[in-house]
Amino acid sequence: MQVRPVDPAAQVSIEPSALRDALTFLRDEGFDFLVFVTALDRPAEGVIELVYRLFSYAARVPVVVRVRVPRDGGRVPSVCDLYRTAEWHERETAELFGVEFSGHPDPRRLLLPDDLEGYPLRKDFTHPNLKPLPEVSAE
Amino acid sequence: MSEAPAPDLSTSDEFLLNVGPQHPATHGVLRVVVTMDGEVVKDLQPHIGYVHRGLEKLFENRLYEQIIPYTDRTDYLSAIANNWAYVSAVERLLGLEIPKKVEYIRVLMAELNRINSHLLWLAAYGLDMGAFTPFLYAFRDREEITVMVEEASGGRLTTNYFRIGGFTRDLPASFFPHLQKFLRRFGRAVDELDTLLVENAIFVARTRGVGVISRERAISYGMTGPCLRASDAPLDVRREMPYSIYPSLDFEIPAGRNGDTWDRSWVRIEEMRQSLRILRQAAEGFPEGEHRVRVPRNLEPPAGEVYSAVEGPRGEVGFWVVSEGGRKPYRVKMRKPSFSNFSALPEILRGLKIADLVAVMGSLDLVVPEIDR
Amino acid sequence: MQSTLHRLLYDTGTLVDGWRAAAHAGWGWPSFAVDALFQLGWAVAAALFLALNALFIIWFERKVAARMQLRRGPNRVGPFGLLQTLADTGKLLIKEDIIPSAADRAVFRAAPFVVLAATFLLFVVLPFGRGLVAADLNVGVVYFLAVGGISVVGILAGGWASNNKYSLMGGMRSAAQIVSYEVPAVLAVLSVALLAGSLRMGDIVRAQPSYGYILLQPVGFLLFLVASNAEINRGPFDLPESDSELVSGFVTEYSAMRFAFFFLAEYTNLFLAAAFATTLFLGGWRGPLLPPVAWFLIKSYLVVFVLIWIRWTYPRLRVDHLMELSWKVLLPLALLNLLVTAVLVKVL
Amino acid sequence: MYAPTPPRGILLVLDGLASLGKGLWITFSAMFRKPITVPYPEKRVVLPLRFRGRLVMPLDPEKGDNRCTACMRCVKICPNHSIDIEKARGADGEPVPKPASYRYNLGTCIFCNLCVETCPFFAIVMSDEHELATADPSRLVIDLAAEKYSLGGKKGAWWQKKFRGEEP
Repeated sequence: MQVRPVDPAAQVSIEPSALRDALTFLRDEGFDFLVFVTALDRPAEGVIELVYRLFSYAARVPVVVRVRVPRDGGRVPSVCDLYRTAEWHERETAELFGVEFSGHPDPRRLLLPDDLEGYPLRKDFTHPNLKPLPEVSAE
Repeated sequence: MSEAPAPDLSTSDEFLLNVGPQHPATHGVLRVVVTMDGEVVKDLQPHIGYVHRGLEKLFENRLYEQIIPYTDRTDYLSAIANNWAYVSAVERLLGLEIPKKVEYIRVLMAELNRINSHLLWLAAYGLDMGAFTPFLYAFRDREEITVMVEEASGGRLTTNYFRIGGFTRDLPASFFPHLQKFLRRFGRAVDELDTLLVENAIFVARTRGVGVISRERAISYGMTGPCLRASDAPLDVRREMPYSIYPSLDFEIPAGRNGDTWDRSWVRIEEMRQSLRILRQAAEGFPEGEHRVRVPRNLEPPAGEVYSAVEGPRGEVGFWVVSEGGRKPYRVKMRKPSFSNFSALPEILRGLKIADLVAVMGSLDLVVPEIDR
Repeated sequence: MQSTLHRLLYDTGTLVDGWRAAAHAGWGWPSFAVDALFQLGWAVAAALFLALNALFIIWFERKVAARMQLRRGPNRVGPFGLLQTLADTGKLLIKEDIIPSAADRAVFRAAPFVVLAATFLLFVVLPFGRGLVAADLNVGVVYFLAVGGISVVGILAGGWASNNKYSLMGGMRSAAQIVSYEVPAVLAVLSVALLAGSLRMGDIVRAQPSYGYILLQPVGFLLFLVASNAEINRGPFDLPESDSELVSGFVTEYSAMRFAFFFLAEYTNLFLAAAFATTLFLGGWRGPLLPPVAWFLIKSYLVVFVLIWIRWTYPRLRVDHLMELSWKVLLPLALLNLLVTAVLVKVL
Repeated sequence: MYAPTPPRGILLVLDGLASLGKGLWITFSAMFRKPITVPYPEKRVVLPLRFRGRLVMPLDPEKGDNRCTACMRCVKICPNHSIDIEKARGADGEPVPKPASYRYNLGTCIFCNLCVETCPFFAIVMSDEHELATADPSRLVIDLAAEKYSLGGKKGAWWQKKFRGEEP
């Protein structure tokens, strides 16, 4: 996964266990705005890569924190108490990618119906209603 | 969307009230389960996802060009802002240099869109508060904008105007005469709406001091846009992460003092006036030049990732696009303002009255498809 | 000798009394039967007026609201859309009458009729013209206020019987609101009664100077207008219905004809509030040239226009503000007004 | 204007009453303005040239036929596969650059205009037809090639203008 960050944001990759410490540190350093939490599925490497994007209103700089967890049984600590907005973002990420946020106060599904199986944003997700566009050849 | 544990109703005077999914105040399909004690809101539990369409999954399956019309439909009131956020993300992935004229057209369109959206908010909020007349006054002015946008793009709501690299079609000849007419007239129209609704004593009594959220809490909840600025936080993507020609334009970021419902209303009214200033400047300095840059017919951005945000009418509209090469994006994450703004509702509303539920929810200016995506 | 038509228009009371006397003397019926027949005549006339008035007033409100909102309003059915309400009524009558399965059926069915009956009863004491009144009771004003309060029973019953939380809240709000605003309304009316020295509607009209009591009792008039506007549950006091909060309040579960009855009662109440204000403050049927009935209707519809105008201008009050307005503002004002009036009447 | 400290006491009351009066004046004066609505079926607004109604494939007046070459570009760009083209085949069975059928699904079309913009031959265009409701779902799939949409008639001038505006 060689990503060329077009973004000017500083990229920090850390271990899941260090996530809370890192975000606490960043928050206290002025990164008070959690822009979003999401993830990337990397099936080739067998990991889900969680992405936390922070922004500091004081310094006007963004920073991206990345955490890699295994696809099966991936688990990271919740940061709901550091950033209130993380509560919904984590619920969304949990149901779409199948990552567990331990210590989340309200780990219900947010967007998806209760009876949906699987994690839709994983690359190997299949559903009868999910049809790719037909490949068209111009001959 | 599973149920929250219900309070023990056999031993208390509390009762549950289901606001939505079909309720006049929800402006779309969302549900708020309110625990009430008489008319007082004890607690509430938002339920969303009724119009979740899995757009982010869909995007992984679409060409870069094909995504643009879908971005319209995430937030039908600010199609332009969504177009812009997405298009600029892809442009930055491609490393395109955008001509000055394109930026000017984009600013013009985005500010028209902002006024358009705020007017619709005002109209709908008037309805929420029981005043029907401002609705039609707002629609009168909104119609002028919609016509201008329609002349340029062909669409009224789902404009699908922006393209990667510029525009397919330049602004039509009729655009600037219409804009001038609008600029001449609209200042008075805003004042009229301001007097009729926002300055009205009944409205002020219902909104001032109601639904207060502090600056710290608002930022912690990830609130952006007018909802954040009402809490004495003049923070705006146009200033904090400057893009396009905004640094060269002269405008103010209005900010409220108390973070209450009235401040959120006032900020939007004032933003319309500021947008008007921006429109005047952009119309004055409108440059000659190309309305697009040539891009290859088959777009294949190099591998990379980019987050691009613009200030939409509801706050920070951001698209995080990850490319691994190829004609389809690897992942598109939409960062939508209503999602974060709405998540603060329980905190804002606890302890207020059922009538305040409507006032506060309306003041957050929610667009449900944007929350659910 | 004036023509019968002229007398019917300008001096209805004597004419009808003459007919009645003639009937008593000449028909040879038992006396109560003749009286009953004449009263039935009044009732039919009132019912007819109620229906026509509602048709007109709904059209009038829609047209005025439309013009205030830069719209055209109803313009399809009949000239200027005058028959639009008739078409709507027809639609409502043939719609399905839905009763929620968990509703208290008997009460649910009865509620609209209670509201409409209470409204209908008010026509008894309303003087449309000189003597053009079903019964000019000597406690007419009290009757009007007391019977007007009955409709809250119907609204509360309807809200309760629907077995819907929104309906119930609407009904409760309505009860609280009508009870609260009854007080300032009564006090405002009392000051008029003090001036006139009578509670009979006809006497009050006759006792007024040609310009009406509005100039002597401007505060009383305003108080009465606000309070009665709140009592008839119209904007900005339409909290029992408040469609954005309570969906439709007490009428949420009603449909078809029963809904139409609530609607009819609401618009008739609007007219009645205006008519009462006309009688008490604007000199009732009195006025130059035109027949008394015409003057009465013109003045009443003018007040109706003002109420419509207010409704389509303001946002809705919040429920606690509503109570505050009644108890903390209107009531002290009304008491003060009454006191000043009483002192002035004694002194002058 | 933003008033950080609202007026107090009697000033607040007067301020409030003034605001109520101003509101009444605004609605009253509106009664004497012209209505802004258009009584729709009788009167219609003039649609702008770029209006995006349903897709049509007009006949080229010079050629007497449509301009489609069945190049499939529109099929490929359509975000939700609302267009399906079947290529025509000549007498020898070889494909010829003509559509045998051009099935356009009105039910799924989102009127995004991408197909029109991508077409290299200006063969298709979004018309001003916008009253598209139908009770019969089968009418939602239209074969544009068989339709023989003509640019003449009452709308001829509008079309000519639109086409001139569209073509470089």
